[in-house]
Amino acid sequence: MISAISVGIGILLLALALWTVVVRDTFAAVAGFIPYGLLLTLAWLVLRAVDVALTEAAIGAGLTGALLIRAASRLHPAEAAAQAEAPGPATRVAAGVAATAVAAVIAVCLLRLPDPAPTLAPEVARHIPATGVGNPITAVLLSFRAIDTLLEAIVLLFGVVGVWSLAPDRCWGGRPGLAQAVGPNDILVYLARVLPPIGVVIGIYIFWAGADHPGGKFQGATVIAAMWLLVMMSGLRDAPPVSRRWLRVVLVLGPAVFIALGLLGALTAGAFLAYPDGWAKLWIIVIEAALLPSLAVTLVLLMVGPPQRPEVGP
Amino acid sequence: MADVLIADVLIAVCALVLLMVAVGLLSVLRGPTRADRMMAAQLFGTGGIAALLLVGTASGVDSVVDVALTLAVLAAFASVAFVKADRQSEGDTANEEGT
Amino acid sequence: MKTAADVFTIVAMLGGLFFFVAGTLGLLRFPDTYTRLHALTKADNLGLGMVVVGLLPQAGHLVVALKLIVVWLLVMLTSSDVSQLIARAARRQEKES
Amino acid sequence: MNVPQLFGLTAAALVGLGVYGLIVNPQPLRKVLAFNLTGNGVFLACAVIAHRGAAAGMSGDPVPQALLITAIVVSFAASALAVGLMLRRFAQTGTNSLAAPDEAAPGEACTHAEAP
Repeated sequence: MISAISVGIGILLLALALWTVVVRDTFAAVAGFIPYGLLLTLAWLVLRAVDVALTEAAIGAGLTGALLIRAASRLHPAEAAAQAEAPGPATRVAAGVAATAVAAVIAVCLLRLPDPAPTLAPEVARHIPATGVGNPITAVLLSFRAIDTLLEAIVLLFGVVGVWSLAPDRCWGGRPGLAQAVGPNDILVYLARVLPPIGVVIGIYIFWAGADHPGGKFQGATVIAAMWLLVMMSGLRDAPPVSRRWLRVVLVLGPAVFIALGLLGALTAGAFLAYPDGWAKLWIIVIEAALLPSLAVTLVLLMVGPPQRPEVGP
Repeated sequence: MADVLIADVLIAVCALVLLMVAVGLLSVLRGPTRADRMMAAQLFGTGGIAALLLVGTASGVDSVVDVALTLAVLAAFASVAFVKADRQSEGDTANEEGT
Repeated sequence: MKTAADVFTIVAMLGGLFFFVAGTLGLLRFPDTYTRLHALTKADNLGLGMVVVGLLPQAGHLVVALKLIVVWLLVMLTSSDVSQLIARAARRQEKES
Repeated sequence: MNVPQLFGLTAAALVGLGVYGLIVNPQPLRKVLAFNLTGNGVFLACAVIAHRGAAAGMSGDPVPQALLITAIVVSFAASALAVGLMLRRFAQTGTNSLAAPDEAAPGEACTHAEAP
């Protein structure tokens, strides 16, 4: 039965992907991309990757959709000119041949995966008691492959630096995004007053559940970031100027704590990011708790874009 | 064996809900207006969550409720971004009457 | 007991399906953006509600059941707000063209 | 055909569609979309491999699953940076085209001198 539903999900997924590639209008393509992200969440669930489904639900279906929709609306005036540049039939045929070749090679590889499949699950199962956490994914992210997570947090930070570096000189240090003005009786203001308290609780719950059940800092941080963005979009609170010290402290807090504890591990346990015996769970919780606000702020800043308004006056 | 039966019923219902959502998407994505197209996200916000809960419960994944909670909080987010960007590109937030 | 719960689930699921079918029919048949929005946000929300009600007896824990209800309440809150927002956006676009 | 094979084929098709869209669509935002499709295809392949690795009472190999979570977050960051570049360029030059500057935006300063 579950394979019957998989066929449906696969077909719908491909149909939406095809829509986003072939439809003429960019906005229509993006509008198709949002349900596509939600459908991917279903696909991860069918493949029994619940943690991944949670991440996709938060980032793929929530933040990415909002990011692209906003961009498509802003870039709408340039749409007609861009459409005129569509390549001729020769390029299309060549691209089709190239794409089919790539897809065919990958399909053959994926159909001929070795049997029995190589897996690290028994290894993880053997060593997970040493970490003190119950969710194997959290154990991998913060203990067995902690270096990946550390580098990821730093990559996200570089992403923010990259976005900020797009600011015009006169706006540097100012507030990101456009000024929001919304009437006090707007329904959006109502939503931005009611939803964030609930959303923040759910975000923290998902973060906390990550120790033993699907969840964790990325998913929790995304929900919290989305709530903050909602408040900003409603005009209730403006985006903070990027020159604020507290903002920058929160941004680097997570990676800094991560690196500091990693170095401490080098002193006490003999290797960078090694955890001393019996302390693993506490260290993991400290790192996760430090990463949560950093990730939330990082995601918000990636979403709102570079500073666009000078600090004093327009 | 009742559990197996119920699991099959849930999967079947899920398939039908997905079918309905797919047919709805077909109609909504064609437009003609951008607001019509934005309904696609809304459609999946409800139908998608229903399908998610059904598949998850049928395959015995308890934490599917957490995924559904995340989706429920965030499903509206893209639509809000659309409405905001739309207003800004028109630049007429002033004559928006509040009701 | 178990059978009664299962029968309840099946009945509620059928009700949910009915509303999803009605919502999709509305999307296909209604003439303009506003009526389609109406069909979508009202019927589909009821469909989700019936599905959630049907899943309640199948939820293993009380906590899971409570979370299921929270999911439905959240979807009702956000989708009713968003339908208003989209309707206003549609009216604004209509005025311009 | 079982579930991993099915999603394996879907993954391959997604990568193919992404490559096609990346080449054919002229708008930069569409290229970001297409690139995301390709990325999702790769993620799906990764999830298939994780699914096949189910052992020791786990529903899948947790290592590729953890990598997937990292990958999804990083690909969002990459998309955000790309969108930021696009919007900034549009605000600066009023164009959103990837064509050579002398045909797309005549007002743009060209680095090379006029043809002799």
